[in-house]
Amino acid sequence: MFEKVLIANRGEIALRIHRACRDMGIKTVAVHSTADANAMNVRLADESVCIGPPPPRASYLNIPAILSAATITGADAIHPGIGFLSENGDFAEVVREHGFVFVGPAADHIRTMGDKIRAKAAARELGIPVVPGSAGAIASASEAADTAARIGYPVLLKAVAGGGGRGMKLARDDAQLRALLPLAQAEAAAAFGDDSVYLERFLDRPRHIEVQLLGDGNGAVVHLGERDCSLQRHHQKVLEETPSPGLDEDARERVCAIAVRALERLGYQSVGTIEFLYQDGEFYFIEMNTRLQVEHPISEMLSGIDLVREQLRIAAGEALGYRQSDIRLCGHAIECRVNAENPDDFRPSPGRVAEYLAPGGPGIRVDSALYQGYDVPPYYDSLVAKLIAFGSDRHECLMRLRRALEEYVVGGIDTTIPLHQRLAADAEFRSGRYDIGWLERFLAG
Amino acid sequence: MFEKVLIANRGEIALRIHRACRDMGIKTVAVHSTADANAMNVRLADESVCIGPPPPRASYLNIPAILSAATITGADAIHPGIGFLSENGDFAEVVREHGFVFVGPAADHIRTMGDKIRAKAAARELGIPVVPGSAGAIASASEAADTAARIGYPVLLKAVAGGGGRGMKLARDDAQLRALLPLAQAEAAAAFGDDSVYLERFLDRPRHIEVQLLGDGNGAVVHLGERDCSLQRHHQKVLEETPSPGLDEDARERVCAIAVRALERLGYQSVGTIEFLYQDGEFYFIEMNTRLQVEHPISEMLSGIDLVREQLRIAAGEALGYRQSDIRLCGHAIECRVNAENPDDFRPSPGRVAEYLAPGGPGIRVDSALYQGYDVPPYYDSLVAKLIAFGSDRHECLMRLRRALEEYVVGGIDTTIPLHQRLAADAEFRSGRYDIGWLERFLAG
Amino acid sequence: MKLGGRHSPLAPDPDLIRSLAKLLDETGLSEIEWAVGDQRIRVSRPVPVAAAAPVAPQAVATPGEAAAAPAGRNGAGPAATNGHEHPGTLKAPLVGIAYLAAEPGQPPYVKIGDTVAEGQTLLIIEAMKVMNQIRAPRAGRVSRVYIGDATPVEYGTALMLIE
Amino acid sequence: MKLGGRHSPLAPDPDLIRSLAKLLDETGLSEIEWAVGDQRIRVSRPVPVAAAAPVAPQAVATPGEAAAAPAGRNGAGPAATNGHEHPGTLKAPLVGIAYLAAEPGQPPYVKIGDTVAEGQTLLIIEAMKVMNQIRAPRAGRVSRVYIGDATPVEYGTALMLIE
Repeated sequence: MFEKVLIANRGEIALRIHRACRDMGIKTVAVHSTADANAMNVRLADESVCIGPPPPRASYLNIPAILSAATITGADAIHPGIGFLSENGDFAEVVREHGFVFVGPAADHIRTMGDKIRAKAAARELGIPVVPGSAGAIASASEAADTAARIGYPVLLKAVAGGGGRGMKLARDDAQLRALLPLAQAEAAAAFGDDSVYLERFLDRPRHIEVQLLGDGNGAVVHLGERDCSLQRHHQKVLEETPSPGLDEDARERVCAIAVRALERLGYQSVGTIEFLYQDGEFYFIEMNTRLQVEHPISEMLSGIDLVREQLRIAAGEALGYRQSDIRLCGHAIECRVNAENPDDFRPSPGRVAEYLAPGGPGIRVDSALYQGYDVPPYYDSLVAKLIAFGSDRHECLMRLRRALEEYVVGGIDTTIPLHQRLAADAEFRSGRYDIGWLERFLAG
Repeated sequence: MFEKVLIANRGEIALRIHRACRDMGIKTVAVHSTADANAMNVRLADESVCIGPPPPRASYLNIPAILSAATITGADAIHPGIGFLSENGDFAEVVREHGFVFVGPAADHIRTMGDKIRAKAAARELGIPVVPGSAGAIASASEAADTAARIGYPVLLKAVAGGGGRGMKLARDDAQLRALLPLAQAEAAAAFGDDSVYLERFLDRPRHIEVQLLGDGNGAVVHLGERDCSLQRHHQKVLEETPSPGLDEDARERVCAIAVRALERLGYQSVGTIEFLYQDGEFYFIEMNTRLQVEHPISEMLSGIDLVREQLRIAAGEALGYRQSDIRLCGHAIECRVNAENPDDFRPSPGRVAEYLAPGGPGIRVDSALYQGYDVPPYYDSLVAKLIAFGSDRHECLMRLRRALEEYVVGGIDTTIPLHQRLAADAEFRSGRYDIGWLERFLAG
Repeated sequence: MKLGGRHSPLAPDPDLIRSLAKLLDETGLSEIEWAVGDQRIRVSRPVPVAAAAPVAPQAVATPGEAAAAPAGRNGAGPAATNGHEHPGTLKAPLVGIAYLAAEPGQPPYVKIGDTVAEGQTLLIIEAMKVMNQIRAPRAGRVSRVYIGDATPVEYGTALMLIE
Repeated sequence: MKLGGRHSPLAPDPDLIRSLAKLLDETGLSEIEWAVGDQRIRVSRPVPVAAAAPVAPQAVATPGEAAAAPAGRNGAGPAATNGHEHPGTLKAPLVGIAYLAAEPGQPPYVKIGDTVAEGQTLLIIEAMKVMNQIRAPRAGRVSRVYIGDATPVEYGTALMLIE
């Protein structure tokens, strides 16, 4: 096992990785920008190196500085955390070229899954269902109608060359489709200089379901069940839970089996997640994350498996050492992402934490780098704490969550704790009947 | 279930009970002395009533004030917590006479187990082994020698009329016994005016093993395994763990079965603990605690059962609703009692908490009413926090414990965190080979 | 005492209180109230009616209720809770329901402006079905009655001001 | 930068540092050191050699290292870490190993007392096998060398003082 791991990240995830290292008796090196000199992970690390000024490009994305820090501290391995360089295949490669272990999968796997088009093609090859659509550009209205009849309405017309909603049209039947096709083509031409459009089934109320996976690169792949991350605002996850209240046992087994089989075929070596949209009993590939995820703790709560430790063990070349049948997922867990933001208008709220008191007691875990007197810097993303509640069932979990949210004190800055308090008290959320549009409707209502 | 529970206690245990109530949707009433007006449980409670000045006799032991507080707030039930009135049978009775539910067992059970002599007699009747000894006073040297031969050396000569070590003599063989008997009789006569002495087997290196029990008063009794509380200083528990590293599966099943059978015969209705000395494969009754115990969280970690909730449910007349075979104890848990004391000489250290940062992350639970800026009052016992670590095995638990102790910051007052850090790093403690004398030898060494 | 409803988990800042207390001294005001967002703080100090001009500190022992005084550096006395610090403040010596009259419909034992003799019954606190007569610790004039009839009181609740 | 060994989880108290800094101003001292138990704090401020008497604040831009200055209210600049605040302080612009000489055994590029021209090489920082020449941002005299030869440096480490 490694003697010393450099953690190339900041905030709560840097602290999370530090904790996993210390739990394994591994020394840690914190690298940090000047803005994070007083961060908790820096204070707790065995060694620390300031690698640049606050802008991420000059520090947390500064590959030469990170490699130099690893050199002068004599680290064995570099853990990229989440965000920043964690999905940069070139970084993985250069880390390895410099003789360090990169705590993550093969660079090629990172690159493939980081490219939307290659990832979708790879998913198809790996037997993962994707959203049905036309094979390529639609040549005529009758071809569009035939394709739509095959994949089923409603369908979405999308520009081949573009993204971001330009040239995108929703058709609910044949008549609408025929009327909208020329409009979509004209918009696509205007926006991207190419009038090619293609067709895709439109999912109007899907859930976001993802499967947590571990592979050791020697054929062993297991899953830790699914997570439901449907509560999103502007495509950002806000609250996650496992198991999903929207899946039955059959659907759960089906999606986990699909995901495990795909990683077996890929020979994947690290932790990873495959994300799906789920509607009407069917799963459709969104993307694969070739790294740890923010919401990983809820899977840890159910499985008792420390995912960061497993990631380090796998990176050190160890075999998983257990099979799917050895893993017992029990109970229910929910994570609230606490952001330093105004809970009503979501304006970021950096500044000094005047009061800090984390909740405790049974079934409550807090992953946060906050402390009283800490200055939340304005340069980075606003996630400052993850409150994780565990219970033997969803009801117990929700009750503990609500109680912990009552206890949680973060003074001096705005946080999204009040939003989570509203969610935890909401009857519809508590019923578990929500899709990826639900939270935005809840906030608008 | 109750609408509103009055918590007749203070500190971390009052907060613990508050949390269980809130997790069940029950409103809480905090009663407090003037010294505890800013305590966390008072701040978090739905309602609070100041019941008197700091001395416990005038506040936390002030039965009329507590009952008046229950009356003016309209509480349904009173939870006595740990210490104070929790083992006062008269309090249990008067609470019930005033129409409130007492969250605890029958007053008679409290009274019986609170009286050392009656408790030992009750234990015998309930089939619990007690330390073997003479039936009563020893009449002659030959009777002493016969008895000692029967129960086995070493034996302890003890004054029938007294306690506190006066007239107590340890004999390792027949010759010593015959020589010491007249000395013991003379000392007993001098100290207590009665020269009667009796014989008891002496245990020179026992472990303290206790079994956590729940009974619903309708025949259902289950155990949550044993706890090893051998790490003691001046008969005060310092660190507890479960399962005991000193028991094999056979011994564990044996002692749990003895304890369950005893409570079944007693018709016991609440949570409770039977404490044993364990040496050379045999268990001997020490006492029964007819209340929650400080170290209850480690049993919660292994079982996933919230003991305070069960206590409330049973008090409300509910049946257990599960059997022993439904309970699955897995993993390993250790609790460190963090006292506001100098870690070297154990002088109490009340005062203002200048810095406070509790550890977090996987497998760590903190039960504490501390916060930055809180004044630890000098009037009460010095327990200010319980750090509980859980792991899938003892090694993982110990690693997490050590890491969490590294993270834990309590500034402004002395605490016993440094002692726990020393313990967590000690090879002999980590080996699990310790008895109730071990910690004092460790501290002396 | 807080009764009913949910709470704010934020503790008052003792330094803020101290500085507001100093401002009270300095300005001769009897009360400062300040609110930001959903937080609010108020400090007040009763100004003796007979002495509106600044007076030298009076060395008056708190009458008959020494136990209620903040005890030691950690004692957060009930006075801190309700802001009544005057030495003539009569505080509840026990928890219960305070009644200002002997029976419903009867006139109160005393009213504002009454002169009372030492030992005179001022009100009753019912605790555990027992009616406890609360007597004047010394002679004086009733200048404030802080509670209504049939009010639940906790230990240390300010009841009346006797000057 | 901390290298090796275990740490204390206690962060320095910024208010303490500020008040000690004020005391430095007030008293004209150049250094205060204070220890209690196993905690120790030291603050120092270089007193310009040519101006021992109090001088008006100088409006000198930090030369060639604007990025190293504390950025915004949350920016804990490296200067805060090592206490070297003089505007003539040359700070490491990258992480690596600092060498004072071109090769082992060679004389150093500069030594204390040397006068240097703008753009003159002062030392080398090796990062990723590349030798980066660190040049004088302006002409002046080398009055301090803060690091030894072959020292690991982090971003913002004070290297030399050029006056």
